[in-house]
Amino acid sequence: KELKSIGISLGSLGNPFFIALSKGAEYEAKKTNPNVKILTFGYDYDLGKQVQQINNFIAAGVDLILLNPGDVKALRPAIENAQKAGIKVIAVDTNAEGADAAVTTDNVQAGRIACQYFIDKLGGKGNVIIENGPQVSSVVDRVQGCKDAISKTDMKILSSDQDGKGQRDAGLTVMKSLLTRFPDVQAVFTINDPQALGSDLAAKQLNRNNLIITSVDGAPDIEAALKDPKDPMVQASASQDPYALARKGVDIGVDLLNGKEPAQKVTLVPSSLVTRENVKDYKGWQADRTGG
Amino acid sequence: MRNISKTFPGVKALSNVNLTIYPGEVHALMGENGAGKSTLMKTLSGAYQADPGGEIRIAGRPMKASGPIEAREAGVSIIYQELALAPNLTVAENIYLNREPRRGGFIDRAAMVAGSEGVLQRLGATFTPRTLVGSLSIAEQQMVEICRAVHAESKILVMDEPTTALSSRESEKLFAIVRQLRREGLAIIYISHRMAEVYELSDRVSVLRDGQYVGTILRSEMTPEVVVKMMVGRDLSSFYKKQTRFRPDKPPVLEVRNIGDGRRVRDVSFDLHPGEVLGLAGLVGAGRTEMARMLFGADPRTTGEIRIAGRPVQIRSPQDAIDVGLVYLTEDRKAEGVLLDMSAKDNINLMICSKDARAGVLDLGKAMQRCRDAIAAMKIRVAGPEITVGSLSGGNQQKCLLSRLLETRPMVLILDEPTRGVDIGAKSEIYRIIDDLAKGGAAVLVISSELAEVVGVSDRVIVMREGHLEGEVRDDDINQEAIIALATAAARTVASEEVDRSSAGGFDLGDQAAAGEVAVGHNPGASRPTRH
Amino acid sequence: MRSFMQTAGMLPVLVLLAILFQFLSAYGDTGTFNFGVGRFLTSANLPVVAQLASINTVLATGMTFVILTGGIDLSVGSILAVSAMASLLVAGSVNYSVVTVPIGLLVGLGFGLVNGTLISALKLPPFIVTLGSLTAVRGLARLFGNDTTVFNSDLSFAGIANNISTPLGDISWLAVIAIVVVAASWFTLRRTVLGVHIYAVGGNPAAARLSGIKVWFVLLFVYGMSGLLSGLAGLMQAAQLQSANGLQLGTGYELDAIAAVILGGTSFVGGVGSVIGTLIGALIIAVLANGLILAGVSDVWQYIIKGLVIIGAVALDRLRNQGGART
Amino acid sequence: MRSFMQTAGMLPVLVLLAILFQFLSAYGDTGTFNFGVGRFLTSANLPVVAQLASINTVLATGMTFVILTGGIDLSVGSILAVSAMASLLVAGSVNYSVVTVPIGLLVGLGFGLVNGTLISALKLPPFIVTLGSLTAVRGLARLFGNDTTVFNSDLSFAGIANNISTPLGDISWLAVIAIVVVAASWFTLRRTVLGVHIYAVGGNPAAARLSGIKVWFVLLFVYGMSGLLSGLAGLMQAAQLQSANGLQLGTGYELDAIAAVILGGTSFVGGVGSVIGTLIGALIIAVLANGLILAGVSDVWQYIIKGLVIIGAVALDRLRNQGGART
Ligand SMILES: Nc1ncnc2c1ncn2[C@@H]1O[C@H](COP(=O)(O)OP(=O)(O)OP(=O)(O)O)[C@@H](O)[C@H]1O
Ligand SMILES: Nc1ncnc2c1ncn2[C@@H]1O[C@H](COP(=O)(O)OP(=O)(O)OP(=O)(O)O)[C@@H](O)[C@H]1O
Ligand SMILES: [Mg+2]
Ligand SMILES: [Mg+2]
Repeated sequence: KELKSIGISLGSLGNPFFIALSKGAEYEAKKTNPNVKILTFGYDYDLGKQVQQINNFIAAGVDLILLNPGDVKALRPAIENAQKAGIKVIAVDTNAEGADAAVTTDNVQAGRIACQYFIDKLGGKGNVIIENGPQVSSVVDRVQGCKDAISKTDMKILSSDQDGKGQRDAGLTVMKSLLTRFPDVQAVFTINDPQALGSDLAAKQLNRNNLIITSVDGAPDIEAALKDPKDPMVQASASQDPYALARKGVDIGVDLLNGKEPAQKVTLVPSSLVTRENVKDYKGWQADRTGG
Repeated sequence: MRNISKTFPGVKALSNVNLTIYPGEVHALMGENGAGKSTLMKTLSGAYQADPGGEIRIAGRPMKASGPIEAREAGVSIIYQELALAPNLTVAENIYLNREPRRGGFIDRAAMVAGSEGVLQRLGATFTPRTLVGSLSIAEQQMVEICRAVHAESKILVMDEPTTALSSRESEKLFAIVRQLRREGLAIIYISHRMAEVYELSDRVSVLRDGQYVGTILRSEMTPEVVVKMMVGRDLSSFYKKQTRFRPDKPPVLEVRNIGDGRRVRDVSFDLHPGEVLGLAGLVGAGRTEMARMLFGADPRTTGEIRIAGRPVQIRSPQDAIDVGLVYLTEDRKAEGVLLDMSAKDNINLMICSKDARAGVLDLGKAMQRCRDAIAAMKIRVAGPEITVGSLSGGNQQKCLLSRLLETRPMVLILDEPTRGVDIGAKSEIYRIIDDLAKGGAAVLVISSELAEVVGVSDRVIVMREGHLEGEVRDDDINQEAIIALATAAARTVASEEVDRSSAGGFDLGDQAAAGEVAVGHNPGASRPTRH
Repeated sequence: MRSFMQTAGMLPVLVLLAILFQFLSAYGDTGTFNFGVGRFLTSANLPVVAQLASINTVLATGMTFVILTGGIDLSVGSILAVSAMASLLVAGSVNYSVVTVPIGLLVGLGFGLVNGTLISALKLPPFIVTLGSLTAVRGLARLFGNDTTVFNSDLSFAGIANNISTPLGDISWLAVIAIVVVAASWFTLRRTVLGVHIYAVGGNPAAARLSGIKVWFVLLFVYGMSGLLSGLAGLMQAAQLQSANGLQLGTGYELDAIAAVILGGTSFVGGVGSVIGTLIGALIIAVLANGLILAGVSDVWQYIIKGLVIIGAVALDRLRNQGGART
Repeated sequence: MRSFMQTAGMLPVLVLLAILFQFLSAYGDTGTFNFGVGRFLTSANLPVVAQLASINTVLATGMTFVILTGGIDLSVGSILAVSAMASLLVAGSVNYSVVTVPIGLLVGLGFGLVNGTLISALKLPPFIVTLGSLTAVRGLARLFGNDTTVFNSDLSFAGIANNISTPLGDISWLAVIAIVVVAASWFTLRRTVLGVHIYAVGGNPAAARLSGIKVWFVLLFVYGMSGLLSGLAGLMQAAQLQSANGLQLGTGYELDAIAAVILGGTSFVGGVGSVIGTLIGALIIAVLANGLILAGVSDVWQYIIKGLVIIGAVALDRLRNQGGART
């Protein structure tokens, strides 16, 4: 059974991560069928909207749905409807119950290595601020991973219950207040890169230049920051590889359409840490990946 | 009602007022603007809570927990001065508002329509129960109010200036009904600024002044001088009347040549000379306001041309008119005149401030000066320049509005119902202002529905009927009969008999003509549904 | 009368859009404007549209009551979230519809009445009150679910998200519920005394008060109603998601609801409008959301077009009955 | 007069909150309510509050002009995003403030004027027009940045996000800009002809028209002003974030701006209010955002408390000058 049309529902097309995801999916899909029809939409972190999109995909009669689930569990009914209509559903970046298969970054591991970085630098001493984000599973995992790593040391977590909304501006405003509240901080972990950069700006504006800021994503803007000598505080980000995630996802999807089950339901893609040292040879989200 | 008091934040509207009304009498209540008439009635109807200490007994039974509903159950129904109708509902729905007939919990529209038809016919209204109140003219809306009150079939009926928007014929119908209700033994409280109406209807007259009860007199003791003295507290030099009619010598400053919009107004032409006061009379809906608004550029006009000081002018918007020295005083003060939330100073300077300003920046000193001067010149009773106009009485609001126009030193003034809803004292002052303006060389067009007013202030009178200019009366022919004849050419008979009665009225006061009056302006409180 | 005119005024827009999307979706698939092969006007898709519209319709109906009195309710989205949350939490322990459904409705009603009390008793501006509860209630929703997604795959009342097959094809119960709500509201507004009083309060509060109408009660009722219907919408959303997330669920829904009401020709100044109009408004919004996707319009352009259509629709209406409405 | 009373009416609330947070932050650190050790009223923190308030203040000032005429502008957040985006894109090629800054402002002004034209010329309801542009303009913002985050770490005008050291401690230029904007607006409203006309149009449009005021121009001006200031806010945001994201930047800002205006005692019906009040309103909101974090209140509770304070503040004000304002 060949792949005629594919529906892709992503967190937000405002985020290069998802652009890379869709590019990867497109590349892989075109590889199997050059004139495949691709519908790509962002649901802007609104579950209701994503459910609508899935329904619309069913109405539009796609063969395969590739989605970045707004929630691990919440989409099951919608997904089951799709499957009833004979559509295969693949979750990428975040797992989704009921999906035929899932391909995700190992977020726990990502959080762990990101925090391990400053743990090593600081010799396991000092105070940490974890700038939390919207409570979706990937974020929860990252924070979990970070906390695991820290729990093995005698570092102190000053705050982990403030929401940077996954955005620069919220990240900045929240961090400003957090830093005024805590004069003595050595390290900051944020749940994604925009928040990291927002926090970095906040610290600069408050003339706090003795922080180590790490996060998860390996987004283009953090690449720039890591390369930029003016940004000494941003030091590491546990990268995800959306392009690869998507390609793997579509690949598995096509197999499923031809009745070939994947090895295990959830394929975990490990994350690698991008630091100021190794950034020069990091293949980022916007790198031209045609040809893999 | 025994020693009723009512204090609003800042104002003591009523202090220890006593009033006794007997069944089967029409009891008139008089007083200047702001005397407290409406407030007193609102305490009776439960709209306001009187201050503790007072007591209201109806048929001997004291009325306790007083709210609109209790009052109604106690048998009080009222026509409020400012229209209390929902424009988005039908006539029937308004008449039955909060007394809706129900069938099985649901509203019974059929019954409502049937019920309202009765009253409407009884008062000879021309519209149907199903029409939207918002689409009715002010006069018709006033009728709806009256229908509602009459329909409630109560023991006490309060009418707060019910005729302000009614034409003489409609008023006549109302009077007939009032008399009939009196025969049926109702007690009727009748508030009006019109001496003649009061004289015609009432058995007794009570007068309020500044929230105080002044006294009650019987019809037999009632002469205008007495009543006026009770109202104003001083002898009022009797109603202003022009001694000599001014004969224009200079060429006209305003020349209007067959202007119109094809619908409400059809080719109207007239001249207006410097120093002249030109009266414009006509029945309600004759198109006077429409015509005036067209002159002023407030409403679109399809035909005709306007020349000012001999020069043709293009007037497409109010500011065009103001620029060429032509200003207009609206007939609807509250809806399109004063800015209630702004200070007297800002209201008075609203038009002129752009001229005084340097590079768009206000000249506060000058504004203050103008305001003080105006307050002095016009005898505006206001505590200070910064007081918000909303807290002033009708007459004083009108003076503020007038001075707003005068600050621009206009060549031509169009005053539409300049004394509508204004008490006698303020009235005669406004007349004097108009006269001074003319003496100062301005040309004034006075639109009025009070015949006596037209006769009193005008050097020359033109009359409109059904949207066109019916004719002109000048010099010694200027009298009410002549004007009525023109205005009601369609209905001479009615007019003439009205005239007879009015001469019987025998008052030499501003409202003398009331009975024979052509048409009556609507009250300032009610804003006409905007058609613009 | 006029409100009816306006209702009619929007119907053409709806039809126009439907036909347009039929062509466009056909173009998207086949590259030809072949009406026949379009995916929009199909028995498969129309139920989807109906379902998309259903939740917004319910919210917008409650909003109509409020706006008819000249008020506004910004808190509907948050109330939706909190009652979905509440019913799911309760379902965790006692999963019986006789318990969970009333809980959801009562929670909604409760918050609605709180709004109503603040507005009618303390005479606070509706905008600021409901803006406050928009924020506070959202916080509560997160608190209840202690800031995670609450999930329940065998929710007792999940059935209302299923389809029933009708002669017209399968229709979701959600759509049916929405229709029933609209019908009931129409009846309340047009056939009951309370309805007349709501219009009266919206048209001229002073007059209403002078004629002894309990204005405070009317206000309490409309905000209570809006809350109740938000609660219902919460249950509907919970049923189709079988889960609730305090942070995300229902954010921004108030704007769609208000848009539906205004598109439907209800006047902001109060006193003029109808729920039928609101229904059409909600349908227009749903048709846009679904049609643009079928037409393969990219997400970005969906924003732009949706915005322009909203403005265009009202402009068209205004141009049609010039001088008329004061929406 | 009254509007002044209300302005004053909110000052106590602001002071009260400040003192409260001083104690709470002290408690958060030391566990004792020791005023001295509190972190809120410190030369380190107050500038932070000022900066947090700055952007909302600028937006809210523009909003004040609009609401004074009885209108509303929901599109400020989107306009902020699009002009931040525009200036960043331009900076990509020509990174000179003399170019980028005017671009940002003009883009904002442009969209503001579009709103104004639709509202004053076509007489469309402001709510629906700006709701439409809220959506459409956001779409454009995403389109321009072709839907990715545009960033530029050496923006020519990034300096305005830095601090200047004053006797009172370091203050961000952003705060200074906000103050200047407020002052200029106060002058416009209170000391110029245009200001009087704005109040007049808000108070009684018909009267304004008959007094020869160009109502259409006044409306055009206020929406243009709101757009211009949104553009300025966009530049400020771009300067401090050194990036813009079409989808996320500025979402929901309109609600904070409106809240500030109403908290400041400006009346929704128009004609009553002042920008000083608005400034205080914006400060209250910023104090909440910062103070609650200093007090170590979790994000969830921040929502709840913020909501309650907004309502409480207005309620308090209403109870103080009973019968007074009709906000
Ligand atoms: N709601 C109110 N709030 C404050 N003051 C009021 C209010 N209503 C009336 N007043 C004041 O009470 C006084 C009496 O007002 P009222 O309307 O009773 O006068 P009136 O005799 O009816 O005047 P008119 O002849 O113009 O109708 C006036 O000074 C008025 O300013
Ligand atoms: N509020 C209104 N709504 C609708 N039509 C009106 C209204 N008032 C007047 N009209 C109609 O407009 C035409 C002219 O009204 P206009 O008010 O200009 O007459 P007028 O001579 O000025 O009477 P008035 O004494 O009321 O000023 C008439 O046909 C009248 O019936
Ligand atoms: Mg009165
Ligand atoms: Mg007139």
